[in-house]
Amino acid sequence: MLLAKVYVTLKDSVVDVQGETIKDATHSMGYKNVLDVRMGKYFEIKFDKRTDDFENDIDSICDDLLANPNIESYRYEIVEDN
Amino acid sequence: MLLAKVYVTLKDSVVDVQGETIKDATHSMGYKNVLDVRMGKYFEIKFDKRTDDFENDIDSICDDLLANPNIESYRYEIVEDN
Amino acid sequence: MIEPTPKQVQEEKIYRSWGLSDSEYELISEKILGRLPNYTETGLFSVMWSEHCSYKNSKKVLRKLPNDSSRVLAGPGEDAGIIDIGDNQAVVFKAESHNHPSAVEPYQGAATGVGGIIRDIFSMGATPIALLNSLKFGPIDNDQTKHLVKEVVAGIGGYGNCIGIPTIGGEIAFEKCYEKNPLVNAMCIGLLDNTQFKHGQASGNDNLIVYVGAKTGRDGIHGATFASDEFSNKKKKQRSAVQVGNPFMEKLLMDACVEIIHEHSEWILGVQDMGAAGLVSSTAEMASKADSGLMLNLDNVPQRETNMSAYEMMLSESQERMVLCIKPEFKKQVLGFFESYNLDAVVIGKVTSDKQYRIYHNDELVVDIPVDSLVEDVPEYDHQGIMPERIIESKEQYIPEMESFRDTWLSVLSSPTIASKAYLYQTYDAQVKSNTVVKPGSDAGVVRIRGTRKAITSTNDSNSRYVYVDPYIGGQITVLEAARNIVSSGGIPVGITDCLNYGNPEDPEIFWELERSVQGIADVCRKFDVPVISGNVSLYNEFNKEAIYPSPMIGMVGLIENIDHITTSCFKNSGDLIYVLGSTSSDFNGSEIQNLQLGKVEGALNDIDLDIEKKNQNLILSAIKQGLLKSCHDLSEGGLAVALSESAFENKLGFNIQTNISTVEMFSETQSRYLITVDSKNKNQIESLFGNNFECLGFVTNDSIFTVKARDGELDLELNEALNSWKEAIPCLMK
Amino acid sequence: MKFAVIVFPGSNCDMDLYYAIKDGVNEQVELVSYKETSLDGFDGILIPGGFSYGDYLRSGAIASHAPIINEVKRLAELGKPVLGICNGFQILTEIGLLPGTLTNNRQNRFICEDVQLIVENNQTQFTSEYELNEQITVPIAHGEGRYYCDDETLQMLKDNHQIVFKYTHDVNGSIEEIAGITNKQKNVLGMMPHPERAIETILGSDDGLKLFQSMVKKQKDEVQL
Ligand SMILES: Nc1ncnc2c1ncn2[C@@H]1O[C@H](COP(=O)(O)OP(=O)(O)O)[C@@H](O)[C@H]1O
Ligand SMILES: [Mg+2]
Repeated sequence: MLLAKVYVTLKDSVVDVQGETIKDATHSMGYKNVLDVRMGKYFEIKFDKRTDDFENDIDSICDDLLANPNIESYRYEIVEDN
Repeated sequence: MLLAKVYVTLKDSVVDVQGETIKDATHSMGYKNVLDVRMGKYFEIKFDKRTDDFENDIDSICDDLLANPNIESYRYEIVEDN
Repeated sequence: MIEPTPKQVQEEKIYRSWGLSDSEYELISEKILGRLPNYTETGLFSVMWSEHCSYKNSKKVLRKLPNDSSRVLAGPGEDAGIIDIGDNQAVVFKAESHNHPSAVEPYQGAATGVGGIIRDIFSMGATPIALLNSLKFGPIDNDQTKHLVKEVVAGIGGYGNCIGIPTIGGEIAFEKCYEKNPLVNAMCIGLLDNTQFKHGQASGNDNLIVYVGAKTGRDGIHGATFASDEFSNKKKKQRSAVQVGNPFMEKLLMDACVEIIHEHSEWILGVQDMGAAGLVSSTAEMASKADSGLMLNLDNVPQRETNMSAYEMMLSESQERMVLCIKPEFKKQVLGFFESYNLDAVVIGKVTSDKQYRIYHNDELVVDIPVDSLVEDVPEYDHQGIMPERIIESKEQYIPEMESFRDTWLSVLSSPTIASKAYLYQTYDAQVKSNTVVKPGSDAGVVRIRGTRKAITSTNDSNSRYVYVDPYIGGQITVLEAARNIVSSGGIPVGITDCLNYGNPEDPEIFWELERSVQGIADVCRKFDVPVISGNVSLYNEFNKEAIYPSPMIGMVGLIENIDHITTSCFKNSGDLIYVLGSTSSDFNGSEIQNLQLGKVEGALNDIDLDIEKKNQNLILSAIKQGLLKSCHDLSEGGLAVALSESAFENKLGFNIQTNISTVEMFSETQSRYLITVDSKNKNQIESLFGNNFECLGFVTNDSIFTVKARDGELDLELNEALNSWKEAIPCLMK
Repeated sequence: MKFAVIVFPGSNCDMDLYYAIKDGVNEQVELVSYKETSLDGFDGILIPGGFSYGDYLRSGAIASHAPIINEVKRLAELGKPVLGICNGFQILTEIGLLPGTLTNNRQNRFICEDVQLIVENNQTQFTSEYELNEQITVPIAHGEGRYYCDDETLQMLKDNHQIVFKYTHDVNGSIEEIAGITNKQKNVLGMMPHPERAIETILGSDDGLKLFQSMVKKQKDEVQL
């Protein structure tokens, strides 16, 4: 079995409305040294086995499903998982 | 500056509605070798500087804010970021 | 990046890629400024002179529309129009299109469309009370369209639900021509509790300009600055100019603006939202309206990104931002007020008396032009229309083929245009604020006005098929259909906002469609004394030179004088008599059944007798006021067959009718008709009121069966089977 | 009886609740800002629906750190009635006054519709005016209303009769169709459906009225004792 760990983050130029609100919350909780919070998504995808076009497949899943290419970018790691 | 990368994931015992929806979508896209998808959150938090109780602070931010201990667990890494 | 010099802007014709023509550029440099505009100035002209901001291609056509009535307190020109509803109360409403942003990024495009139209309403000091929307997509037969539908609907709900304004109505249609160019029109209605409203004006020397709300980023700037890398590698690009909505911040902004205008009106002179072309459009318009000049210092503008140029800051379309003009002596109070809402508020400039528009950035004067040159000096274009070849002027009607009455009935019900849209609109909160009396699903949504006996009813309507086959009559029908929906729910039409969605107006055939359909709209508005008090034009809706159907959308608002008059379309009790008011003839051109059978619509439409239309509207309203109607439903797409079915579904009641109408005519779309039910004890009363222009069809039953005896055929249909066809069609397609 | 409606940034059903009390049961009611630190003088606390802090991060998560929360907890411990509706319910679980969590609807989208509820327990101060097993019509409007808890918690909810409202069918994927629960002491109620939107027949239903009447009755009875 294979495990893909996918990280989807907003592009830097896109306003992160959730991150900003969370940052404000950390300040009101007293953590004044928080400078910035960015919030993204994290996926763990288990695959049965490596296919011929494996990385290509993951790219398509990310492009078409997990990330919104208009505003997000993604990266991933693949680990063996047995 | 310091960067904390925080990963919040659903506990294994909790059904992941969004993960399941995505899994179904990967199947209908033809990726039949996807066995499971779990969706979590990923945060990048920038801190001004290391405080006395730094790890403790991050733990509290995670426990009290970023993760819901009823259903989620978290882990993090800290990297220097200059 | 080093900015091109004025000379370079001229020589390399940089202005062209921003949409300015050579002659417009010459007009600016030679006649208006007497010098070459610099890069930033050229940018300001290019957005302010765009169709979106200036209406340079449509102004002449828009003048056809009447914008006055005894109820109008403010017409086009303000952020939104205002209609007096008595008792020192008024409603403010406007619709806005967000077609292109939604095509590029459906969720955020739709969400920010809703956010933008809400700002237009509360910037007048009105409390938003309802949202509506009109959506058009291609047929749901491919993943891309499914994705578009899902994301647009989610974006609309995501914004409206979060900010807490009920979505009370709308429409969704599917047509091939919208496949690559979906239409997303959103409308907001607000209530002004005191007819004293705030103009969007910046007047009085030395008064201050205050910026409130979200920080400015490079959002929505589609200029030449990074256009090249934008379209090179679409998926992997690291920059994005997509605007992202923040309904949470807008809620704070809304509450704060409404409160400051109401409670501290003495502090402020004007309020304006930053919409398209952000800072430049809002401030230039405020100054121009007040015959003032303006000085802005961009170094004070809250910025989200580093190293932004003056051009970028002035043109940014970052969301959730407002501009106020305030009296200097209240500066502390105003800034403190917004701080209590956790909103950024800073002074970014002041009003001057010399009618110049001056911008400083990094201590340099980067813009110095007459305010009016941006707003008033835009050339107006007069296009000549040519009738498109496809328009068949023959009024000969298409006659449907019908093998099985029953199968036709069911397939019309499951056609996406007709089928229930509940699966989609159920994701909108229709009830928040606890004033919604009629939710989506009837003819028009209704919200009551708390503390009074009054209610407001509203609908969004457009039938672009009719406009496509016959722009003039199609335009008329769009208004009439909206009016029938309002009347059916118990309201008197009091005003209209519109979104005029068309293709490229420089194409003479498209211009003809625009001109003729607006003429049709205007003629009906005059006849019925319903003014158009606000609106929006969206042109260039094309993909690969294929234009959309001409698609004027009418957002109509009606006043219900007494909540007892509120009427819905569903049958109420078995035994009630069913009538159709108005006579039925063969009207199949442009109809649902023509489209279903031919795969296209064609042929001219029959003329509409506006006197009969008016008379029938009055009859319905008078019957409602006398308490005679148990239900009322206007007849539109799919004709009597569809109206009967829809009225039966909600309470799962059947009907048993016998009629002189033929089986095909059950699907005819003759105008000016209503389906009503009446308690049998009121038979004589309703018949004497209606005179001779009605047919008593039969009665409502509780046996869940549709029984129809038409002139040339019969039908016995289980309600549940019909209901399934109608209700499951859209969810099934979306799977 | 004097009620407080707590207003968080982003609350949007605060006025609905306000009118439900003022016009529905003719009692005193005040809006109280999340910034306040005292609820002295109030006999009942109402946490309204909406999207506190935009529901960003997780619904109810950020609101649970507001200054007023300690005071809400204190009053709950004193036995004062606390009612959280929709986002209010989510906040009550986030601050630990109620067990379990509200997660994404099974359908993974927002749903606004009228639903049927069964009154599972009419022996609480929120439901005494209802019949046991009475079926009532109340609207829902939520995207994250699927109630989840672990087996142990579920057993505890059942053993203590803490499940107060259930849906008549599977509306959003909630465990055992749970729509509303109380704490062990039964003075804190959280529910996803909106009783405050169902207090006038013109709006579709007045089945929610009895909930507020129950609260008022309990308090009047106590005052008499
Ligand atoms: N996008 C939408 N948002 C909200 N309500 C909608 C939407 N689309 C359709 N509806 C509702 O569905 C019902 C039927 O719509 P439609 O068939 O267009 O009505 P009509 O033909 O009477 O104009 C109306 O109550 C309308 O408000
Ligand atoms: Mg209608």
